[in-house]
Amino acid sequence: QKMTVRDALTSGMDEEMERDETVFLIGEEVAEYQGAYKVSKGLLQKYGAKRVVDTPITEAGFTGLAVGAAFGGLRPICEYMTWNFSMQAIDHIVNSAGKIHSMSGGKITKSCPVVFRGNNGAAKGVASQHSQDFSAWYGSCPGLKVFSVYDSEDARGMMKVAIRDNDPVVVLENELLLGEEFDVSPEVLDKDFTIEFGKAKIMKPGIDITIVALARMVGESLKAAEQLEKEGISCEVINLRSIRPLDRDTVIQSAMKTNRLVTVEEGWPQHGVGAEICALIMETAAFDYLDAPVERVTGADVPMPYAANLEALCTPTADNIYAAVMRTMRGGKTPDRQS
Amino acid sequence: QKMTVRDALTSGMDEEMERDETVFLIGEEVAEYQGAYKVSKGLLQKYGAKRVVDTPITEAGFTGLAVGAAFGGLRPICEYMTWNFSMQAIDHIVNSAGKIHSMSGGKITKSCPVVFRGNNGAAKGVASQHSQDFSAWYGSCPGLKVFSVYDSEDARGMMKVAIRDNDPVVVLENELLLGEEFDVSPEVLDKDFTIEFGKAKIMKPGIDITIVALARMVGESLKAAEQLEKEGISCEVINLRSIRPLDRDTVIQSAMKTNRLVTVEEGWPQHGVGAEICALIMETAAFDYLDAPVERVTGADVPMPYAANLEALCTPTADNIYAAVMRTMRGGKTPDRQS
Amino acid sequence: QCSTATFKCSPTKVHLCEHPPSEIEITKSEMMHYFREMSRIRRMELASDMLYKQRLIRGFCHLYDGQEAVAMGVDAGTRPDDHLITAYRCHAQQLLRGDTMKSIIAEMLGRKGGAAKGKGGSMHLYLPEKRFHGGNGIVGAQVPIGAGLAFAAKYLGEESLAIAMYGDGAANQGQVFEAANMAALWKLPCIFLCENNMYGMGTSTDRASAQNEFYLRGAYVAGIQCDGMDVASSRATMKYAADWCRAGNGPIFVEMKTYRYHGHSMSDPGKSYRSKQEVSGYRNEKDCIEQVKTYILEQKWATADELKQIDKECRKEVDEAVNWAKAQPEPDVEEVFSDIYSGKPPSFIRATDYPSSCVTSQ
Amino acid sequence: QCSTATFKCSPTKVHLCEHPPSEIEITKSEMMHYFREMSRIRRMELASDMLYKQRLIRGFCHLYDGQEAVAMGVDAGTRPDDHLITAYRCHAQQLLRGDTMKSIIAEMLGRKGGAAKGKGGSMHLYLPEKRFHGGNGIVGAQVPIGAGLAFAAKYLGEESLAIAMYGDGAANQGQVFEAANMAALWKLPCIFLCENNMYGMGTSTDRASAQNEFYLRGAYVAGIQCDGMDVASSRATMKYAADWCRAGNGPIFVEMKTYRYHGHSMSDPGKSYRSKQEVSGYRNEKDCIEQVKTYILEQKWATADELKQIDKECRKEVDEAVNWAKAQPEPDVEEVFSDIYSGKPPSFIRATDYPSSCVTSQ
Ligand SMILES: Cc1ncc(C[n+]2csc(CCOP(=O)(O)OP(=O)(O)O)c2C)c(N)n1
Ligand SMILES: Cc1ncc(C[n+]2csc(CCOP(=O)(O)OP(=O)(O)O)c2C)c(N)n1
Ligand SMILES: [Mg+2]
Ligand SMILES: [Mg+2]
Repeated sequence: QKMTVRDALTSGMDEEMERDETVFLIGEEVAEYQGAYKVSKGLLQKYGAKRVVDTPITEAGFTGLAVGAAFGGLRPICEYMTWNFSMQAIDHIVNSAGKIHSMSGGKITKSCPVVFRGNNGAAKGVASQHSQDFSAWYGSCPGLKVFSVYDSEDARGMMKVAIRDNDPVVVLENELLLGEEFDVSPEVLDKDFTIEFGKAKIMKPGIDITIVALARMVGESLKAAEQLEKEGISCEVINLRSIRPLDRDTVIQSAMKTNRLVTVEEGWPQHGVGAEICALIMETAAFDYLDAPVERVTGADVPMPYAANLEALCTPTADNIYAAVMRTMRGGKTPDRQS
Repeated sequence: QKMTVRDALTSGMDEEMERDETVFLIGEEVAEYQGAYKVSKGLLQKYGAKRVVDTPITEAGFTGLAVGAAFGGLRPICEYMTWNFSMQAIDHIVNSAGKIHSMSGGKITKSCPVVFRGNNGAAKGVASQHSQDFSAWYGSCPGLKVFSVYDSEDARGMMKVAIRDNDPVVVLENELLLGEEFDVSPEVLDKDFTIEFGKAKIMKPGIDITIVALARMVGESLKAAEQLEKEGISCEVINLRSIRPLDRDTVIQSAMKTNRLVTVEEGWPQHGVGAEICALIMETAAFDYLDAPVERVTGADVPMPYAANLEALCTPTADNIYAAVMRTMRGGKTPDRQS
Repeated sequence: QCSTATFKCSPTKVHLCEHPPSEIEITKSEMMHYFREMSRIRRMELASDMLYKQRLIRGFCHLYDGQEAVAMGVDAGTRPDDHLITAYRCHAQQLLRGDTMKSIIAEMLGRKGGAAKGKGGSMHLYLPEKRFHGGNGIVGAQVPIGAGLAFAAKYLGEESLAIAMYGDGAANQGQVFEAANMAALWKLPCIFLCENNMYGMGTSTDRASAQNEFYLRGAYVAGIQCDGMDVASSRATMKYAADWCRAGNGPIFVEMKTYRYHGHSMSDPGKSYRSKQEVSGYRNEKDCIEQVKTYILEQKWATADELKQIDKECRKEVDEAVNWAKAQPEPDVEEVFSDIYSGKPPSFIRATDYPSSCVTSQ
Repeated sequence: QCSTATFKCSPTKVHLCEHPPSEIEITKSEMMHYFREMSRIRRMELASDMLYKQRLIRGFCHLYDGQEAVAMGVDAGTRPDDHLITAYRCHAQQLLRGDTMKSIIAEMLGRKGGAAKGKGGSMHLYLPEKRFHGGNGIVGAQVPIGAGLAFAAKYLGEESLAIAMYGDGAANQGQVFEAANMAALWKLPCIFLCENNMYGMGTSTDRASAQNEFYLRGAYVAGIQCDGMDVASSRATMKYAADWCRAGNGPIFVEMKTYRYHGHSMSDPGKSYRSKQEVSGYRNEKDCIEQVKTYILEQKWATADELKQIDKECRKEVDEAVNWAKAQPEPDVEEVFSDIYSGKPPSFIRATDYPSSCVTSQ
């Protein structure tokens, strides 16, 4: 059976709202408009305005309100039309929600069961203010759990576990993936299907090189892997899924098996997810197994330009991954390595 | 001659305000209170309320206002009592200031000459909401320049170049360093002393191992280096100074010389500055020169607790650096390496 | 020499200030200018609609048709050296402050000759040399920036003021209140101008704002509400507000009631949250360009044919601009690494293909 | 059985609502309770001052002495199941909601037996089981959280409401207005309670707020201003406000005029921005505990000696709590890795000494 990521997100929310009356959805245009990207389609009709709440365009305010509602016994799903706008609310996500369990010495026992979710990263032609990737920022904050959605299985599983969890969870979705269809097994369609925090998924096993990717870049990596397979290079593609906690073991094990690794993310490079993976390899036994240095494929280190040709240059593609894998297969010692 | 970091910051602002009438200071308690940490002491008396402006406690508002004032032809110095509170204003720093030059295709020719500054990272006993280190976050954003202050030379030089620069500059100071005295040369006291963006400083040359540090951790690294020197290990200590742009060359050259490297930062580990340095080494010629994997010393991966003993455990010390250097000197292959 | 007539403005509501004059003198040449400029905007927006449907404009595109009398009133009621800033719905302001249609349309197409070299797109138009500061994609963000422009004008001892335009949806943003507080405390010459087009994206004002008389939202700050579909009213109100600021009274809130004909952005059909009748009602009974036409015809300042001719000229200008823009090349690929900083570029800028990164020897 | 008297409340100012009753009946036992509780707070704060000076309390410490009648009035005028949240100046609320002095002082000392196991310190006290939600170090942040608590109460069909306390400085934060808008739109039972102690840190209200009558700051929301140094007034006002919310009228703004005797925090001597006379004026003429004393003595509900005795008991309680807290050990060092998540801990938590990181097999 096939399901779009959008439907996976919607059904995940729907089933959890059905399961638990304290779950509600709050955000801009989530109700009458059915979601700016139609992710909440039908929920207002099914659950009414009490549980599907359109807000004013006041991210700081409604995020704080969602946190308070959680302290008051509810399980809010707090949608950002896109994560770009979460910068107006980031103080509440990090300081009010993320730190509360620790700050209270665990006294706020239920922690803060809010799911913060929405589209992350670049869409098409929306320019720099609307194209930022927040994986690394939120992923750096202890107290938050951070999921990055690639396919429909991810979407359903993450949504459900995030809603049921008592800690604040950041779910990073991607506009460009919403309409994509993926196969889903009956297991995924189960009402209790969840995905574990802190567990990556090996999307394709391989023996020559490991590609660690997240979000839309998982798809690009699979594309590159397919091409590489034809040329006799067997890639193991890992969908990171959980940025925090990070699945160190899966990455390390894979690197120790393939002895080569490339990371792929669409965010800015500096202090990114790829950097963390490099450091992780550096610091662990995997280092000794490397046959070539790890290479990162990342978004270009510039604010996203609008023009289509420039935009394309700023977003990693299967070609970039292919090239990085090829360089790494050659030991990374090509003359094109920069100082 | 000796000078505290506080006096270095104050004199840097003072001289630039004297030099250029369009420079003004805005922030909470900067005027009548003389600065919450007395960094603006005397400036109100000298320049009057027009140029030293106390604001309401509205970080989003006064940051936006500072950005607008810059567009209108002024050179605001926008102080955050601590950078923790900048989370209420981060949208303006990143989106309104950092991206404007790019978004306008360079049409906003003067870009956005605001200096955003204040205390960054943990002080003593102020708990998690007041102890966050923002080096990695701001350092990840193209369009921003990001300085991290260690000593009085840094403070004066960075403040002056930041104020004179047309791009938005983030200056990360540190409360615990404000009262520390450092030697300053006559050159540093010159009214036109500046520090280059994108240039690190070798604080102490050495041959056996490189320690790359920033902010207060430079001091801890120097302490560790002194101890290690006694034991016959010669450390090269690099003060990163400019987090963005990052001085790749100095780090790479040093690593290629010493063949060993330890990074030290007080921020959270994941997606941190140390991670970026690891990735940088991975990706460049320096990798081939490594005699041991790079190790990171970082803040503990937890929200900062209040209790003195726990707090001490979360903040890297010279001892931690010493231990990391020792492990790295032994090739990093000690049984204590975790997977 | 130049014929002049007196026009009745639509009624205003006021708060802590007097009513703007209920009548206003407008010269023939001024009114003809309004007609032409408003027609230019309308035609440009309709062309943008086409270009979007042809997938030549990408991403977000927020059109201004219906609201022309607001931008026109701002232009007519204030001075060219007054600072102006608005949100993403910014095409009209850019045009009125003097940019060419070619430059604007090329920007929307993401071409080299665009106002921002194709890097900003529809939401990010700027004309800093004419004191138009954009174009901001983040709802509400331009409002404290506007207060900062007023701060700078006052600091520098200029006579100029700042106009910060924002929508009814943006009006709820906390930073509007933070900005208003500072502007009032420091008597900044700032007009906080709310374009109330009745909807945020799809949320009507009564569902988003507990108080949806936006001229009252400054609370302790003076405010005026006027008809934003009538250029005589919007001009008179802006003139009054500008005089208020220039007299040293500090900020003022202005609400202009207006209507957008298109959906919120091109991806919004604009139908689910409002009725067809509502849209056609505005179009047929309140259209701002039709009103200007009526004014002109009543004064016999031009014939219907002459006005049609002007509209034709506007259409021609648009067509030419579109053709020109389409013929413009995309930005050079090296442009991806430029304009990040106004100062010296960093020695290394990473590309998605690592070996293609930009390395500058320092 | 229990003697009761009628007390005149200080005059109030109101906006879009009626005045709270100008007289209030208070029983002897209630008034004696207020005296004891307010004395406990006062004594605890004075002890904290000492502990800070002895460097046993570290970092920031914001004392409540002077403002006791506000917290007392909140407690007396609302119900125990009403949600309460405030800022970092939170010792009194924690005590009144039922935590022990031992727990509070141990927390300030960063000891194991502290309210938050020593992890939060002075600014981060919580008693969730008694619906006190802290304690927040970020100015203004607690206000929309308070609105969220009201949202939850309403959603769950409870009779309870939420009280969000904030300072005159915080009153300018945009998120207060964002919260008020949603609360008014959705008729949330929320009392936005501004403790106007006349200063932010060192900035007086007239330099920070263009409108410093804070009961008016909700603008389109009802508001009451009362004397926050008089517990009769603060109780009566809170009662009125709570009834207002419980009647389904939505939110209400309450401003209580009060005064803090200490500097903003322990690192502020509190002298540069206000005069000695101002401080002593409040202490000598308006002190809230002295007023309660007078009430009691006038009613002959107790003698001066009896009151002294109570105060002594409070002092003793404080001394015992301090001694107990000092004797408490620091938290166990393993605690550094706990309480990050309420769920399963991550398999790896990095320490500053990498090999000492916390590894949990999954
Ligand atoms: C902070 C933020 N939140 C959400 C958005 C998405 N968004 C863009 S425009 C818009 C509606 C704004 O309505 P209004 O202020 O009335 O302006 P109008 O579009 O009607 O001119 C929304 C929700 C955004 N750009 N920024
Ligand atoms: C967002 C933010 N900005 C600045 C601070 C630093 N700060 C802490 S308390 C305070 C003054 C607050 O004054 P007020 O709201 O009147 O409360 P009071 O302390 O008088 O009770 C400031 C500026 C902070 N904690 N959070
Ligand atoms: Mg609108
Ligand atoms: Mg105060």
